[in-house]
This record gives sequence, C-alpha cells and structure tokens, in this order.
Amino acid sequence: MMIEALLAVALVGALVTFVAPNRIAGKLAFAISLVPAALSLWMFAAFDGSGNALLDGTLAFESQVEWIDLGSYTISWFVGLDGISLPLVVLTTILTSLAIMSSWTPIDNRESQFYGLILFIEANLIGVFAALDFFLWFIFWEAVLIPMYLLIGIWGGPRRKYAAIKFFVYTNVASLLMFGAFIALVLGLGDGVTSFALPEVANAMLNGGPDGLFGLEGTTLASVVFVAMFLGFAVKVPVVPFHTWLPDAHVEAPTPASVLLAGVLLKMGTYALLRFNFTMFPDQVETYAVPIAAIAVISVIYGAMLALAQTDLKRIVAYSSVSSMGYVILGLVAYTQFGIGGATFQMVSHGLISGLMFMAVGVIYNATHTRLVTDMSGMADRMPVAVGILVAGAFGYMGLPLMSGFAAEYFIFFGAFGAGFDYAPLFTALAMFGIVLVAGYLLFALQRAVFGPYRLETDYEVSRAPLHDIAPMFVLLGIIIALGVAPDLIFEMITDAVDPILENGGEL
Amino acid sequence: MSIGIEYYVLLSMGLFCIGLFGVLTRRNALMFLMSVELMLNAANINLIAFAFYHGNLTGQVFALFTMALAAAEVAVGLGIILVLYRNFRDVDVTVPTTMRW
Amino acid sequence: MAVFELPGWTALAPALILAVTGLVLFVFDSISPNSTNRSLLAGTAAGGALVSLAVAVWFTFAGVGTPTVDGGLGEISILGGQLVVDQLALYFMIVVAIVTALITVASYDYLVDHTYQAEYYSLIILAATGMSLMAAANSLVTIFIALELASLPSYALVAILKDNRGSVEAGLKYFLIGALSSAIFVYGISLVYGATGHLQLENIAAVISGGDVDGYGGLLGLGILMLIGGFAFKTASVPFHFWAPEAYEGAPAPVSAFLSSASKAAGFVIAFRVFTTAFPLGETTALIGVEWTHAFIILAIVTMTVGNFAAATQDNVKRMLAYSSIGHAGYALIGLAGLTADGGEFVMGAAMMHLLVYGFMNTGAFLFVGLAERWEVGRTFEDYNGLSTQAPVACAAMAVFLFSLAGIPPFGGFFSKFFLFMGAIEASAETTAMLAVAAALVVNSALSLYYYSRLVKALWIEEPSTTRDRLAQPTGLYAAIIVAAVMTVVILPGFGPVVDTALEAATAIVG
Amino acid sequence: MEGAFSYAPAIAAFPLVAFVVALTFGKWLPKKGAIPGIAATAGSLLFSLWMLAAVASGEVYHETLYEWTAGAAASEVGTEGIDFTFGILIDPLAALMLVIVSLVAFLVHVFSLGYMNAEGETGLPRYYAGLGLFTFSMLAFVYADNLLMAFIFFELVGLCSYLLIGFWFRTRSAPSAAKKAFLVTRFGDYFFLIGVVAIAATFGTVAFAGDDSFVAAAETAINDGDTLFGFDAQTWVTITGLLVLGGVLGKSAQFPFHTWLPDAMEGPTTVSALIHAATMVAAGVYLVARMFGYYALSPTTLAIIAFVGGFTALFAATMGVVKDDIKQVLAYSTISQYGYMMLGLGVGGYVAGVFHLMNHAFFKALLFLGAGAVIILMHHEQDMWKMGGLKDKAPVTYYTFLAGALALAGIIPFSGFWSKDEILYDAMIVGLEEPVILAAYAMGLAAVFFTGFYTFRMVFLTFHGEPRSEAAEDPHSIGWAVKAPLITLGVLALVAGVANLAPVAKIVGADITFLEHWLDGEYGAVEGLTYSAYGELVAYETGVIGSEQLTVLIAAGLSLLLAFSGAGLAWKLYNVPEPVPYKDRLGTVGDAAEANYYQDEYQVWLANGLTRPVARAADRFDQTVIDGTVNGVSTASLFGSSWMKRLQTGIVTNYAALLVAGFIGLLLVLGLYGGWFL
Repeated sequence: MMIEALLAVALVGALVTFVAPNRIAGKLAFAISLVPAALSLWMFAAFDGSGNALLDGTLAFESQVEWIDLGSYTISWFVGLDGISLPLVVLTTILTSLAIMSSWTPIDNRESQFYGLILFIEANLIGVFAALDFFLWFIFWEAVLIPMYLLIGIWGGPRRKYAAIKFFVYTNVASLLMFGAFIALVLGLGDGVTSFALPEVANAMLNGGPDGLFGLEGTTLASVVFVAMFLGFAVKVPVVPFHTWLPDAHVEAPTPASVLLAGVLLKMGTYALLRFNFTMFPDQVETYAVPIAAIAVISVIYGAMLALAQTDLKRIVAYSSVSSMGYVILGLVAYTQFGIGGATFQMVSHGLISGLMFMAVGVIYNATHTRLVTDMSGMADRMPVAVGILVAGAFGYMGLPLMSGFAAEYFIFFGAFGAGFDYAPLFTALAMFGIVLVAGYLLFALQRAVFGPYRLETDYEVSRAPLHDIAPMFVLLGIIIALGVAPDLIFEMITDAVDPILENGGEL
Repeated sequence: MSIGIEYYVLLSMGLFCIGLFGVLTRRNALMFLMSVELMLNAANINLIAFAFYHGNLTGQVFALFTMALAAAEVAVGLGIILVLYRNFRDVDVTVPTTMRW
Repeated sequence: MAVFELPGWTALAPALILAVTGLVLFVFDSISPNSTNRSLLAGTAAGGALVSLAVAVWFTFAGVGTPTVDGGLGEISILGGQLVVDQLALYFMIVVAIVTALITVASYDYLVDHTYQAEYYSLIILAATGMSLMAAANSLVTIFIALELASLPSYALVAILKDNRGSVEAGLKYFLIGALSSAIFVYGISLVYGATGHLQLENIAAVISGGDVDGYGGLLGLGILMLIGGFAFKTASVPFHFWAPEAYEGAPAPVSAFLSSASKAAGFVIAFRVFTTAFPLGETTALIGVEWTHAFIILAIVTMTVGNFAAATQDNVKRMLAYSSIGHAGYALIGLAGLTADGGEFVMGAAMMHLLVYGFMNTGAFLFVGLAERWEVGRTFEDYNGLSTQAPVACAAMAVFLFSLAGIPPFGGFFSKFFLFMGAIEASAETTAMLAVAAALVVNSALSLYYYSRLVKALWIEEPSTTRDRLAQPTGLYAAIIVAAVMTVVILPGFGPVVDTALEAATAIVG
Repeated sequence: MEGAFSYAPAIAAFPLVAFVVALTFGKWLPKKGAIPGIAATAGSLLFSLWMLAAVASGEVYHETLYEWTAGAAASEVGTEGIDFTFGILIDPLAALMLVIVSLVAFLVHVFSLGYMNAEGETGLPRYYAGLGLFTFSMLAFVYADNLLMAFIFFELVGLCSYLLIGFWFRTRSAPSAAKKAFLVTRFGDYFFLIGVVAIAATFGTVAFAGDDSFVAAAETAINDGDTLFGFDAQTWVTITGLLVLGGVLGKSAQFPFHTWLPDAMEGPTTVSALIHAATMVAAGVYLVARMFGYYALSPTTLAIIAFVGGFTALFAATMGVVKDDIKQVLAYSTISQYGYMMLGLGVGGYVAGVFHLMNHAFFKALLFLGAGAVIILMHHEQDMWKMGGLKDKAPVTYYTFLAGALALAGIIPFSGFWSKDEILYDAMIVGLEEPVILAAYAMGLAAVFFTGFYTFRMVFLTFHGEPRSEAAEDPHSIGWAVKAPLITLGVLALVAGVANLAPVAKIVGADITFLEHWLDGEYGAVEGLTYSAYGELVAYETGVIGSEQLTVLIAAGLSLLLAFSGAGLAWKLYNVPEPVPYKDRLGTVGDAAEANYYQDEYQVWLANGLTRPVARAADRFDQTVIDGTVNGVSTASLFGSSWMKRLQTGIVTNYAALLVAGFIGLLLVLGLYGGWFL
C-alpha cells in the first residue's frame, strides 16, 4: 500500500493546499511534499523487487484490485515498482519538494492554487511510473496535462497562453494516437489477453504476438502499432521533428513548472517508450533500429544546433533537453544492457541536471527579470553562489565526469557503440559530437551572461539569492555528484530490470 | 378491381414533395406550417393505403394519432408564431437572424 | 422482491411519477398562473425528478428488466409490447431524471423575477415525461407519441422568454426544423409500415427476418433513412442539427442544458432500440443492400466534425457549448455506427456511458452559463475573463466540466470517450470504415481540446477585462453545478457499476 | 617499504581535501586557503617520494580500489562482462610523474603566496580551491590504472583549467580564453571519448596493465588476425589509437589544437606554470607514454605522432620568435617543447620522451614562475619591450631564469640539452630508414635554432640593456615565497639532466642512463610496461652514420650548433642597450607568424563563421518550417472552423434546404451503394 499512500498524501495534500490561505501555501505544500519524498526514499531503501515489472519480475509494493469489467477485458488498479520505475518515482518526489521550495520567491500570486497544482501533478507523475495497467497508466498520463496547462497558463511568461495551449493540444493528440494503437494491439492479441495489465500484454506480445486485425497480418499490425506508438511517444519525449512545443512550454512556464516539465514530464515519454515499444516489440526494434538511431542522432545534433542559436538562457536549456533526450533514444535503440540501462540512468540524471539548470536560471531571472544573455554580463560578480551552481550545473550538462550526466552518457555511448544494428559505431560517434556542441553553447552563454564586467540592461538591483533559493540547488548538485561518483546506487537496480528485456531478442 | 398500392405511394410522395417544396420556398411562417401539414398528410395517405394493403388497422390508427399530434403541433406553432410577430413585427421566417454562425 | 408482485404497469413508475408531477404542476398553473412561489414549484419539480430517479435506480438494482437468466426479473412489456421496461429503458430513465433534477434545482434561481413559473416547470416535467417514455417505447407509434410529447413542450420552453428576441427566434427555428423533421420521421414510419405491415418493433424484425418484404427493399431503405432523420433531429446530428446552435443559444440556459443532455439521450435511446430491435443488421442488409451502420458512420464523422469545427472559433460561450453538444452527438453516434451483425454491445454500451456522463458534465456546463447569465457578465469568452478570481468554486467546477467534455482524466468524460474510441477501433476489426471514425475522433478531440481550454483560459488565465461588482452566489444554481461537478469527478473511480449497467443493457438489446 | 602503497590514495586525496577546505572555509582562513593547499601538496610530494622509494625498492602497485560500475556487454573480441573501476597503477613511470606533479604543484602553491596573496587579489579561496582540484585531478590521472579513469580525470583537468584560466572573470578576455581552452580540448576529448568507448566495446576492458589489459587484448587480436568492427585488427587499433590521440593533441596543445594555449595566458601566471609544466598539457603526452604499448602496436599511429610532434615543434617555435609578451613567448615554447616529446615518443624514444617531459616540467615551471616574478617586478607589465635591465636589480630572478632559458634552449650541460638531444638522436636514427620520420626530425632540428633565438631574445629583452619603462627602473620587491621556488627549480634545471646522460653513456660506455634503467624495470615494474617491452613492439628499423658514437656526436653537435646559432643571433640583435624590433624586416612571413599563421582565424571561423550561421539557419528552419507546420495545422483548422460555422446562416429556410440537401446526399450515397434505384 506504499504507492497508494504516496498518491493519497499528494492528492489530499493538493486539496488541502488548494483551500489553504495563500500566505502559508508554499510552506504547507513543502511540508506536505516532504512526506512522499521521505516515503519514497524509504521505499528506495526497502526495495525488494527484482527483474522487470512487465516480464515476470518480482514487483515491490505491488497491489492489484479489479476495477472495471468491460466484458471481454478488465481494468484493474494495478501498481508496483521495479528497478526502472523506482528511481523515477524517487526523482519525482524529490524534485517536487525542491521545486516547491524554489517557487517561494518567484510565485507571488494565487499561491495556494499554484502549490495545489504542483502537488496534484506530483501525484499523477508518481502514478505514471507506478501504474501497470494500461488504462490506469493512461489516466495518470493524461491527467498530468491539466495542472501543467494551468501552471504554464496562469503563472507563465508573456507568451504563456500560446505555449500552454500548444503543449496541451499537441501532446494530447499524440496520446490519442498512442492510445488507439495500443487498443488495436490488445484487440489484435485476441482472446489470450483479457485485461489491460501491461505484464499480460507484454507476455502475449512476446509469446506469439498479435493475430491479424483490420485485414493486416499479425506482424504488419505489430509494426504499425509500433510505429504509431513510437510517434505518439515521440511527441512527449520529444524527438525531432515533434519538439516544437517544448521550447515554448519550457520557456514560458514558471521556473518550478519548468523544473518538473524538464525534470520529470519529459521522462514520461522515454519511460513509456521503454515500457511499451522497447519491451513489447523486440522484433520491431530490430527492424526499425537504424531509422530510430538516425532520429536519435538528429535530435542530438539538431537540438544542440538550435540551442546554439538562442540567446534566452531558458530556451538554451530547453533545446538542450531535446538533445539530451536524443541520447536516451539512442541508448534505448542500442538494446544492450548499458544502452537501455544508460538511457534510464540518463532519464534520472537529466531530470536532476536540467532541474538544477532551470532553478539556477530562475534564480538569476528572479534577480534580473531577464533571461537574455545579451541583457546581462558579469552576474558572477553579484550572485557568486548562484552562478557557481549554474556553472556546476552547466558542466554537469556537458557530461563532466564524476557527475551523473557523464555516467549516463558514457553508459549510453558504450552501450550503443557495441549495439547490434548497422553502423552502430558510426551513429554513436555522430551522436557523441553533441558533447562538443553542448559545451559550445553552454560555455558561450556563461561567458556572456555570468562572466565579464558587470552589466545589466534591466532596471533592477541585483543582490544575493536567499537561502531557500539556493538550498534546493545544493541538494540537487549533491545528488548529481553522488550519482556520478557511484552510479551503482541506482544503476544496478536498473540493469536488473533491464536484463529481462534483452532476453527477448536483444543481444547482450 | 382495386388500385395498385404503388399509385398510393406515388401520390403520397408527390404530396410530400409538394409540402417539401413549400417548406423550402415559403417565407411566411404560416405557409411553412401548412406545408409541413401537407407532408404529414402524405404520410397519412401512406399509412391508410398500406393498412388496407396489409389488411390490418395499425396504420389507420396511427394515422389518427398523427392527425392529433399534428393539431397539437400547430397549436404550439401558432403560439410561437404569435410571439414571433410580437417581437419582430413580421411572420417572415427569414427575418429573425440575430443568431448565426 | 416486492416489485414482483406489483402489476406490470408499475414498472413504468419513473415515467409515471414524472407525468403525475407534470400534471400537478399543470393544475397548479391553471389555478394560480402568476404564482411566484419558487420554492414550492422548483421543489415539486425537483422532488418529482428525484423520486423518479430513485425509483429507476431502485428498479435497476432490484433487477427489473434484467433478463431472468441473469437472475433478474425479466423485461416487462406493457400494453401488448407497445412499451417495454428493460435495462436500457431504466438506464435512460435515470439519465433523464438526473438531468431533470439538476436543471429544476438550478431553475430555482434562474427563474427569479420570471412570470409563468408554474408553466415553465410543468413544461419541463412534461417534456421529461416524454423523454422517459421514449426510453420505454417499443413501437413506432409509441415512439412517435413520446417523441412529440418531449418535443412540443421543448418548443415552448425554448421560446418561454417571450419578450426576448433570441428566445423567440430560437423557439421558431427549433419548431420549424422540428416540424419538418417530424414530418420526415412520420413519412419514414409510414414507409416502414408499408414495407413490413407492422409498427411494433419485434414484429417488424420478424417480418424482415422472414424476408417477406422482397421488392420493397428500396422502400424500406428509404423509410429507415427517414427514421434516421427523425433521430438525427432529436439528437442534433448533422444534417438535422441546424436548430441546435440557435435553440441552445437563445433558450434559457437550464433549458439548453435540458435539451442538450436529456433530449439528446432520449433521442439516442429510441435510435438504439429501433435499430437493434426492429432492423437486425444482417437481415436488413440482405433486404436493402447496404448496412445501415454505414449511414451512422457517415453521420458520426460528419456530425463530430461539423460540431467541433464550428465550435472552435465561436466567441459566444453558449454557442460554443451548443456546437460542442453537436460534436458529442457525433461521438455518441459511434455507438450505432460500430454495431455489427453479431455484436457491438461494447461500443453501444460506451455510447450509453457517454450519455450518462454527458448528462452531468454538459448540464453542468450549461448551468454555469446560466449562472453567468444570472451574473449578467456577458456572453462572450472575453466577458468571462478572470471570473475565477471572483468565483473560484464555480469556475473550478466549470473547468472540471470542460476538461471532462474534452475527455481529460481524472474526470468521467475521459472514460466514456476513450471507451468509445476503443469501441470504434474494436469495430474496425469488422468494418474497416470505422477506422475513419476513430481517426475523426482523434482529430476532433484535439480540436475540442483547443476550444474547451480556451474557455478555461478565459476563466482562469486571463485577467478580468472589466471591473465587476461582487458576484452573487445563488444557492440552487451553485448546488446544481457543484453536484454535477462532484459527480463528474467521482464517477471516474466509481465507473465500475456504470459500465456494468450499461454493458448489460446493451448486451440485452443487441444480443 | 611493504605497505607504502596502501597510502597511495592519499596522494590525490590531500589536494582534494584542500579543495573542499578552501572552497568552504577559505574565506575565513588566514591566507585564504593557501595553507591547506601547501600542506596538502607537501603531503602529496612526501607520499610521492615515498612511492618513488617503494618502486625503487623493487615493488609496484596495481590494485583496483573501487568499482564504478559493472555490467554485461559482449565485446568484439568475445568477452562477456565489463568492469569500470577506479584503481591505482604505480609503476616507475607513474611514480616519477607523481613526484614531478606534486613537486611543481607544491612550488606553485608556495609561489602563489607571493604572487597572489601579496598582491591582494580577491577570490583567493576560489583560486586555491581550483589549484587543489587541479592537483587532485592530475595526480589521480597520473596513477589511473585504466583508460576510463584516465579519461575522467583528464576531463576534470580540463574543468580546472577552465576555472583557473577564467579566474579573473570580471575581464572580457579571461572568460573567453577559458572557454576557448575548454572547447578546443573538448573537441579533442570528443575523439578521446570515442576512443575510450571503442576500446571498451572492442576488448571488453579498459585496463592499462596486466593480462586483461586492452593492450594485451589488442596484441592478441592482431596476432590472431581478428576482424574488429569490420576492420582488420591492425587497422582498428590504429583507428582507436588515433581517436585517443585526439584527446592528447587537444590537451598537449599539438597542431591543430594548439590555439587555446597562448590565450590561456589570461590566467594567473602561477596557473600557467602549473598547466604547462606539470598538469594539463603534460597530461596529453603522459597519456601517450602511459599507453605506449598500444601505440607501439601501430606503426602508422606512431609515425603520425612523430610527424605531428616534429611539425608542432617547428611551427610553434617560429611563432614564438615574434611575440612581445613574455608569457606568450613561453606559451609558444611550451607548444614547441611538447612537440619534441611527441616526436620522441613517436619515434619509439619512450625514455627520451619521458625524460624531456620531466626536464621540461622543471625548467618550464621555472620559466613561468620566473616570468611571474618579472611580472611582479614590473607591476604587472608583460610587454618585454617595456622591460630591460632587470639583471642587476633582481639577480635571483635573473640567474634562475637564465638557468631555465639555457635548459629550454638546449645548451649543454643544462637539463634540456640532454633530453632534447636524446629525442633528436632517436629521431635521426629512425629517420635514416624512414623518410617520414626524417622529415619530422628535420623539423625538430630546425626548431632548435628558433628555440635558441626566441629564448635568448626573451632573456635579453627582459633582463639586459637599459630599463625601458618606469616600472623597469623601479621594480617591485619580491619575497622569499617567490625566490625559494625559483631557486629550487633553477637547481633542478641545471642538474636534472644527470638522470639520463645517454650520449655520454654511449660515447664513454659508462652505465649512467639511470632513467632508462628506471623505466626499463630495473627496479620495480609492471610486466609489459617497460621500455624493452615497448621496444619489442615498435617496428622501426634504425640506422647509424658510421658508428653509433659518431652518430651520437653528429646529432648532439648539430643540435648544439643550431642552438648556439639561435642564441648567438639573439645576442647580436638584442643584447644591446637599446634594442629595436626587427619584425618589420620579416615582411609577410613575420606578419603571418605574428598572426599565428591564421590558425585562430580559421578556428574562430569554424565556430563563429560556420557553426553559428548554421545554427541560426537551423533555428530559422525550426521556427518557420517545423513550427510553422504545427502552427499551420492549427491555423488551417481554425480557418476550416470559420468556414464551417458559416453554414449556419441564421436563415431558417436555408436550414431546411441544407437539411434536405444533406438528407438527399445521404440517400444518394446509401441508395447507390445499396442499389435502391435499380
């Protein structure tokens, strides 16, 4: 019942915060969010699962109750964690707490609604990672949209309305496509499948695959479904060329929402890709490996090039997320232990680092009210600690060794270099060029914005950031370094859950 | 010798089309209403003719219901036309266009 | 169970209770036409609706209408099969009663300072009676009568604001299109009668199954198509939808809510019943050469497309909801389009679920518009800007309705819409054309998200464009809205029983 | 000496602790963190010496200490699992390098007391933290026992250089130089990382030493004639070796990645000393020495290393000739000298290369610290044309600087002569058989002349003649913290050559090539990591002119002759009371050298002239085509919407007509389909 407890605390907390007075909402929400954080850390310590949740693994904190009977199919309340989802749940709870604390400064109106929505989003994110029934999962998956829409729309930047609706509609269309594809798959699987429980579907997929449907052969159907689901998730990830909602949403969102958006929401897409496409369709992964790898490489390089062209700090970080997600795709398609494990590791790592970056940029924005590198210079002079953390985060993003980003990227590169698909080394080498580009645009931005003689175009007095803005970043930095020095803190857990995937066709 | 059922149907269809033509071309609300009545009566012709053809009374009974309901409809319709006139000073159905698109 | 000993006609109790309530109000109106005792009138009406609801729910759980093989009490035929009370009937009686109860409670505030109060309530309840009867009607005769019983008061209700040009214009258009549609419908009935010689649904089916209508296939086909026209009018489906935008926009908001939720549901129940009972797909196809589901496939696609596209750029909130209501008719039509010769209960059940959820969320949305009319803030999106700062609870409820209409969890609309989507895909396995319906659903869903969230944006994101006085909090409207909102939310976790009921009802009638 | 090695981790740990202390408490400490830094590096030095002694007593240390991660990954040669670990490898090479690094780091820390603290700089805790981290990274890199760990600390070294070069972040130039340094080396590291990944994926191991090292695996693969990633093993080893070499070229500032180094002079001079002598730049060459066995497997790679080294030596030396800034001259000399080391390693002269690495560490640290002292004297003036006459006013600085200059120029008997001569000798004997190497040798030889010239040009301009500015007339005083390191290093620059007097040994036959014995495992050694083991792998033929002795004499004579010519020319031109620039007489060649042969220009163009416009074009493409499509769909839908709602004309007769039309349409479709009209 631990997962239920997590969800309940977050949901009830959201309601309580929603009706709490604005004055205390921030502190209250933070206090509430500590409960899931602590619980999830305890779960992390007490984790006793093994194997992959979809592939006959032993689930931790499992619970399953039949919910709705649709005649031929049943829908269950079915949650549980394995080595892939648990780190992501912990990431979610910790990042939420820190995001809440980092909102104390910038959020100055309708606080109770803001923090209520943040807690609500936390609940849904936990649900996405914990749910093992398709419908249940899909509920959480879609329900994330509402709070994020409102967070961007109400507390966002100047183009918030455009960004919010774009995010909302674009990702929803993708979800519909994915939903349709999955339903078709389940129908195609025939009588062998009587529920939407993901393990059951995965099992059926791996033991025979679908019969024909819509006049399509079984294998054709599987391919169609694979492609459709890939496209559906590709928007959420996002993968070039479906990425254009992301810079708008990230840039316009208020800092804490950006933190969650980049930190956790993007991982929903890659997590889903891993759970669905890359777990259930080993044959199709093999067939489509080369195009997918090409997409990954394009995402990496193209995203980095776009970041290079930006002058808005937040936009830079936003586009760099496109690039980083490209690495994840590359790792997934590698279909090796280090590839998929590294991709999962990168999900966590990127969540931490991009969260840190958005917080740091946010702190600078709070002080200067601008994010354009052309508007400022020498911020290190006025806010040394914040800038120090920004620099540290930037180096983390660049994959500086002994920070989690390096571990993740190294695992991915290593996993992809030896992958089984054609030209894997070449694709990997191309994708790796991202580490040069990322250094290019981040260092360039740093040079212009935080170093050099002090200058600020906006009319604000810049002073040191308060402790509650800085503290969350220190926590993140600590975790980033800890994971960089000791990746096995989670990597062992992850690979344990990844291995069963590889037994179904991938090569070790 | 009886008249073939198809002639009844043709008649009723003709009547129906005349009614429809009236509905489409008449702008006076009352003419509109009358045209609809024509269409209803076309149906009645069918019902009665087919009742005869099938040898049961169901159709005829239903025709009675139809007439009754047509009357009720006209009653309501006239009420609406009345308030229409009060508000728009006209019974031209194409005049009220405050709501569109 | 005690019910068993009651005479058969008592199975109609939900409708009868409404009828009695309507007559009581009618009598009251005759005695005291100018009474402004709002509490008494609204209370009576709401009470009647609630009792009807309670009885219908009780019947459902007691097993009335449930086939005996499933341990129920069996379907109950009344008047020689002219009316039948089965699970389907009870289900829709519940929907109608819910909507009626909600809007009568809401009308308590909406009708303040309004003359002809009693007339209003009696018309509402009479129309509700008609709709309730439509759920049970089992012969083209009773269907037509019940349909007119529902329609005639509706015309009057739409035009009840006699000095309001919008209301009158709406009434006129509704009436004229309604008259034309019922003429077509009756003509259709006459053709079907001509082809089969029967009006009772089972008898028609028997004739069709016997293949006795050779040579009249075209006639039967035309008749069926005309019947579809009649249903399309009632459910506001394209091309019989033209009345809907104006009627919903011009009518008093509770009436709009009533028509778009209950009336639509009633239209669907007769469609469900007629097409599953009277025209078994396989046999009918053998006669008319084409599956009538194709008509519904076309109608579903066109209806959802027209409704959603036209809604997308509306400025007037009520009109947007009106078009969205057309769009939802298109969604529900999937329930008919997805039927197959040997099944389809799931997709039809999904449509039924959707209509139930729709009863809450759409009614709630229109009632919120009613609240806004009461506040006199204006009618356009812009006029609604920033209302959440002054009325957060109502606006939160409205956000719930809108997101639910858009099919976003964690609200009820999510499940029903996605079950429809799922049903459409399931049906595609038999009828590939249903894939087009599924695709259209995706496109329209996206578009609907756009315009629903536009309203959410106006309420929650935009700054107020003008300064407003303090907004009143009328009890009845608020109560109705909040109840609807709460139901929209809690129906998601509690969807199990809804699914069971709807699927059983659908299975019984399809199978 | 049993157990000494269990203290090995402390060598790196000391500076790490100093880093943390300086960063967190530096603000409140006396001397702002210098004391912990000095203590830590002193500790490291002592422990390193202890390690040296332990190795001398015949022991080596090769131990895995920490498993970073491990997993299943089928390698190209067939192994199944792979471990990524942190471990320590202390063999003669590493022990020697540890001492060099910790010594230089220690001296730099001490010198900083005089250079930074005394000058009242702000941000000192940051400075000392940076130094500490720098020292830590380098030390850890030095005794890394595998390629991945080496890469990790290699990168951290890069980070530290970024932080320290950009120490004066309030200026415009320092952050820019820091960025450039990091970017250019990162570009090299890109190839390095591919190399690491490729080697790991190929051989399933990244260990430097032992039976399961990738070197051994590569040798086996070549002997077995395996095909690796579609190439034959020899080619693949060459490819991966070259990839790793990318990192080396970047860090050691070899052509074409040398451009960052002169700019890096924006950092404090102490940092330059550390970077050039013992840490960052040395890291590249050290890596080649560390995995020399791997390079030895591929003659192609070795030849490339040698050629690049020779070319860079000459190329950089010619640029050093025309510089006016004392630190710039030193910067180009660094590039040039590392070119020699590469040349030495590339011709198989493992001992010679390492020998020069050591000597260079001492004399280049000396020269930079000396330059730092000059800069103190000159009140932070770095233009040599404004100096002059400092010889008498600062004798300690002058004589120690002179010692460094003599070593740099390769004048007998200073240390630089011995090592450079050995490199050139090794290059010559190989060059007699291999034309490519001969070309490299010729360039290296030519560079000797330029080295002599620019070195003494610098000395004469700075210390000789008349003072040419007020600062030069009245220099600032310098304290013991500056002098002590200078004297230490001055002595080392003079005597360090004794370590390996190879020419003497060859001529007189005395067994005095201590370094060669050291590196050849006379004492402790890890199997396979010895000079003779490498010698067996290197496939070079060598030739002699006449006898070996004669060849030695010719080589030494040639280089001495050229060095003296260069120095003599400088004497003639600049050792006058009022020297004048001669640059104009060089014409376009001089301009080109002054402009660094436009190397910066094309690289800046690559970054700013090519990449940025491409990025902007991509951005425009993204905004217009891709986002335009997304927005276009939305616009089209809304346009469709506005069209769709026009159906509702408001006129009820139209509705009736449309209704009927729609109905008839439906009727026609179904009727035609169902054949009702037939």
